[in-house]
Amino acid sequence: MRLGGLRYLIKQGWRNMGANRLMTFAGVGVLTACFLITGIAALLSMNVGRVVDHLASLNEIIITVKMDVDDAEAEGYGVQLRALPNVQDAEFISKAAAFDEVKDLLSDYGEGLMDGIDHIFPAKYNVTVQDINYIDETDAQIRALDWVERTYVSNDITSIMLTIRNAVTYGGWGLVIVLAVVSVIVISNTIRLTVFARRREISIMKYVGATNTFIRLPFFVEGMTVGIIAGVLATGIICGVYYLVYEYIRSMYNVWIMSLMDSLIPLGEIWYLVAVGTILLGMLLGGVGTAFSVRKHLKV
Amino acid sequence: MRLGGLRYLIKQGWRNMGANRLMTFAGVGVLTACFLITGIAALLSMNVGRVVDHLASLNEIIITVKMDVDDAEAEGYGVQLRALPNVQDAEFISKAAAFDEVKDLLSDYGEGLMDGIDHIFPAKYNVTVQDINYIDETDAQIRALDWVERTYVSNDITSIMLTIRNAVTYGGWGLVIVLAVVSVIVISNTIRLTVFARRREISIMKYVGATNTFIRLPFFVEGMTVGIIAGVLATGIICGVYYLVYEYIRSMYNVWIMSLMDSLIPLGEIWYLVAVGTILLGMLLGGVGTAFSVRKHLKV
Amino acid sequence: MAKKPIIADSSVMISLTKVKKVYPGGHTALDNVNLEIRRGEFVFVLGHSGAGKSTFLKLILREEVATSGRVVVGGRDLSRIRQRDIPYLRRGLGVVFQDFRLIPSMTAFENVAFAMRVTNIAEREIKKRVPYVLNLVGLAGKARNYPAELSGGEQQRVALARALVHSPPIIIADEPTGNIDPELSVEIMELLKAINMVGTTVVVVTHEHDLAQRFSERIITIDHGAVVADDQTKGGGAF
Amino acid sequence: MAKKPIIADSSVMISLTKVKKVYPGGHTALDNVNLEIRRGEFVFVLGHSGAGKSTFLKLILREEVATSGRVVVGGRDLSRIRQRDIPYLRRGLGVVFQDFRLIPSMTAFENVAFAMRVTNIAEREIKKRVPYVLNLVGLAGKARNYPAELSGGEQQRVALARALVHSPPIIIADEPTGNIDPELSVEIMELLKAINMVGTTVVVVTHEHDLAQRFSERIITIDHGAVVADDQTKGGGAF
Ligand SMILES: Nc1ncnc2c1ncn2[C@@H]1O[C@H](COP(=O)(O)OP(=O)(O)OP(=O)(O)O)[C@@H](O)[C@H]1O
Ligand SMILES: Nc1ncnc2c1ncn2[C@@H]1O[C@H](COP(=O)(O)OP(=O)(O)OP(=O)(O)O)[C@@H](O)[C@H]1O
Ligand SMILES: [Mg+2]
Ligand SMILES: [Mg+2]
Repeated sequence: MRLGGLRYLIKQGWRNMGANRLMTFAGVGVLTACFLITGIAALLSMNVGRVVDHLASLNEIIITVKMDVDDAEAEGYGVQLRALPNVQDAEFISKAAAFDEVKDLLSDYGEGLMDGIDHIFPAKYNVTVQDINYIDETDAQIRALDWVERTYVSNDITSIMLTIRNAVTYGGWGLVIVLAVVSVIVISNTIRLTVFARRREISIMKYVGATNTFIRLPFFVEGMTVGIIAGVLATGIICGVYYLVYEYIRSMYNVWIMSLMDSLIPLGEIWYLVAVGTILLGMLLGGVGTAFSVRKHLKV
Repeated sequence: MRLGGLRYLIKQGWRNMGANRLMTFAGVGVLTACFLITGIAALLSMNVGRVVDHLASLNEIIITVKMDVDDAEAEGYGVQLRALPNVQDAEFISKAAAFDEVKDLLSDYGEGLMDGIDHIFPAKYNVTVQDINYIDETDAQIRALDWVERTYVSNDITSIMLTIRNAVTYGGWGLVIVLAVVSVIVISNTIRLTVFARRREISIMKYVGATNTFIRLPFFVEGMTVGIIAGVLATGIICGVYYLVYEYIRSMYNVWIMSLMDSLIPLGEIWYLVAVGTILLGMLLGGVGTAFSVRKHLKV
Repeated sequence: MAKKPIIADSSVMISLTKVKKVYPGGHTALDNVNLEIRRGEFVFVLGHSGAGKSTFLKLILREEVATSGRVVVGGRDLSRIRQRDIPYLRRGLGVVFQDFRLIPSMTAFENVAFAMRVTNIAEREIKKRVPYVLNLVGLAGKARNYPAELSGGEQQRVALARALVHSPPIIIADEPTGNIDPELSVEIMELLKAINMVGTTVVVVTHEHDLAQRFSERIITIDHGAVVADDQTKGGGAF
Repeated sequence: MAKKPIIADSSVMISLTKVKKVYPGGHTALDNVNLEIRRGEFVFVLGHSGAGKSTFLKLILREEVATSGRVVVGGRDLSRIRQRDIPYLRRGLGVVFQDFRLIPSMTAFENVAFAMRVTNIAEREIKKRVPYVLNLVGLAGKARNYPAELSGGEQQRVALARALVHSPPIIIADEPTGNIDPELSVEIMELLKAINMVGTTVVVVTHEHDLAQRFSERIITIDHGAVVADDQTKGGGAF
């Protein structure tokens, strides 16, 4: 095909968008809406996943060191713990510190309660793990160490966290997939309708001797342009809303929130993912989808 | 209008659905998809809201009774507590029970630790509130009672719960509203496209002397039928998915889950809400929406 | 509910006074047209392609609105008619459109029946009348075909059947024989003539001089948007 | 890339052998049609409404496929032609459709230009040729109007201009004067005759006997799907 011909077909695609304003508007609207829904669901899911991961990582294995091991020796064993595969960090708590902990805990019950019993408290380690799914295995490895008296894993919290994490991972991404599928159905229905409304025009072109490629190219250009516009719009709206929500949460000034902020994903890290994702998908769905649904009207 | 004429117009609406199968399919598909998205978001939001409410309601005010009040007298004061406006329940813990609690707590640290100090533990009340938003007011009222030594409210947990609850309430329902608006846009775009594809037909009817009502009624019937079908489909899918998820969660047999189950809304309580909501909305959107968008093609 | 058609039983059925029609874009299709068509007349409108013949019919139908001047149909001033009265005006006018305007999703039968349905006639009546009219125009065997399955002439005859079906006081036909062979054309014109004999006003646009000469009592010639000739009592010799 | 039109320069341009066409639904539109049209002929096809004239043209265009028998156009057997070669076949055929088939979203100019664009002709060439052809059919002033803004006859002439624009070896016209007044019809037929003189094969479907008698060297008459007459060397007296 000559270059001039190609230029004509591309221009034709754009001219059609103006001539079929209702369809252009409908196409952009539907695509943008679907991108919004799916994009927001994905971002939500990613963030909740990160927050839950963060909370889960706070879950600890508490180790009591045998009474006959002195603080200096016990602190040295930290190297062994940190060398274990799934261990994130191991915080040492000396005998004296452990005593203070309990004393604090019981301070409500009156002064003098704990006098003279400081020698009975063992040293401890608070161990955080990398992957909470393998906390039981890590626990077993720690218990095998000869200087360890016993270990505690809060099973309730572990299972809560695991349940929430799994719910978020499967549920959240499941929702994203369902929304994506629904979006594709809605989008392809819309495209088929817009092409359907112009089926006569398509068939006339065939009768005048136009090849399938010649007819399809302007539709392809048109669909791709609609897709790009929708992608840009969706990126703008998603990023705008995300930024506002992010800033709102940050403005709430709350200890708990502050610790959450670290797990929330800042806009700077994801805006280009959103942009590339929606715009590429827009081009693909719009361009290929349209060119494809023209096909069934070409058989004349 | 004669009854026969009305019957004809209704039949005509149904016949059109067959003749315009692509549009019927597109309409049902888009409506169903939108109902699914919005319905699932609403149910999710309702359930998370209920769960968080439930968890929040577990948040307690712990009261230490003055040491000089004996157990019998202290237990009697429960009536005062339960009479307070925001108090849900007040659980009495006698001096002996309070001692046992602490003993349990410290059992790791070796036997005999607590011997001879049972007299130093005061009796306690665990008070749960109806509305966590007013927990501070309730705390103040309790502290004003003369037999109360002091009270503890876990501020961290309270604020976490309040934050989550607000996030779920505003965020969740905000999402539902956004999805609903998006759905209405997508639906009305689709309807406008299906009507647009038949604009010539509509204008020809006008040239033959058909009144606006006469032209619109079959479209109205068609739109309403599409809406009802979409409503029924969406209800079926939503309820089916909901039932499966509900049963799956129940099958997980976990203490924590079991306590959650009480706050999850069983299918029996909501299926008719879903059904009435989607089907009514379907009739409204489909019927009125279609009849309305026919209007702009009637001005000939 | 069943409103009467708006066409009053006046002696002047169609009257145009100083009518001018300028299309958006600036083309003047009709200019200073003055015309009266009386009840029971059989009028031919002749003119070159683009002379303004269809525009004249579109004004009568209120498909287009005159830029200036008065168009009165059946005693009704169309510049003053309310939007919701237009359907009732059109029910009094049986029209064959130059581009047929058949509803593609309806069979020939349904296309004709539809014109009766809008006037709220009983189904029993429709079931009798439509096949009769289709038979009149020679389409008895094509009742169940869709427009896309009909030849050009057959589509034109469906349009004619639709115009005749509810026996309107005025029949307007834009090139009703444009796609039909001469023998059939004569038959169709004789049919219109017979309908005219029982009191119906008939206006036919055509470019077939021969037909016009043979059947008409009055030939109006339009050229470049103006009435250049209006010959009464010409022809009519066929009867 | 620019493939040559498929029409070979054979001496027999169109040949039908024992062609039968039965439409879905059972109507037999053509039955046992045998016909040969040679290069440079000017052929009229006459017949009653519904006789099968348009069906005959649709078979040549491969818009419809013969139920049985052989249709050969420019040396190509249309029952064997590949789907993707059909556009190249159609580029060799300039067609005026009975229902015009103008693209409603394009102006008159664009509708005509489109037929050149599909054959990949340079824009400069198009800018020269299209106004020339529009002028030939008397539409110089209507280039920028959309089909909905044209009269019936004007639409028909746009369709004719489109068929003529890329000087195809075969021109096929279905009722090209159905919406045009007699004077203009004669002009149009003279135009076609002139084009025929320089070697183009022309097939015209019409129901206007007079025109056929005046311009044709050969009149094929179809009745009820069969060729009932094929009169060579008749007429042609106009030149
Ligand atoms: N797609 C179709 N399906 C069924 N029947 C059809 C179809 N197309 C045409 N026919 C029938 O085939 C017959 C021949 O049609 P055709 O269009 O060839 O007639 P024609 O000779 O061109 O008539 P006219 O002069 O009225 O245009 C007609 O009776 C018509 O009803
Ligand atoms: N909607 C429109 N916008 C602009 N110009 C128009 C419109 N409709 C018609 N015209 C122009 O007005 C003139 C008269 O058109 P009209 O349809 O009345 O002609 P006509 O006499 O019916 O011709 P024909 O015999 O070819 O049908 C034509 O030149 C046409 O191009
Ligand atoms: Mg006209
Ligand atoms: Mg034909």
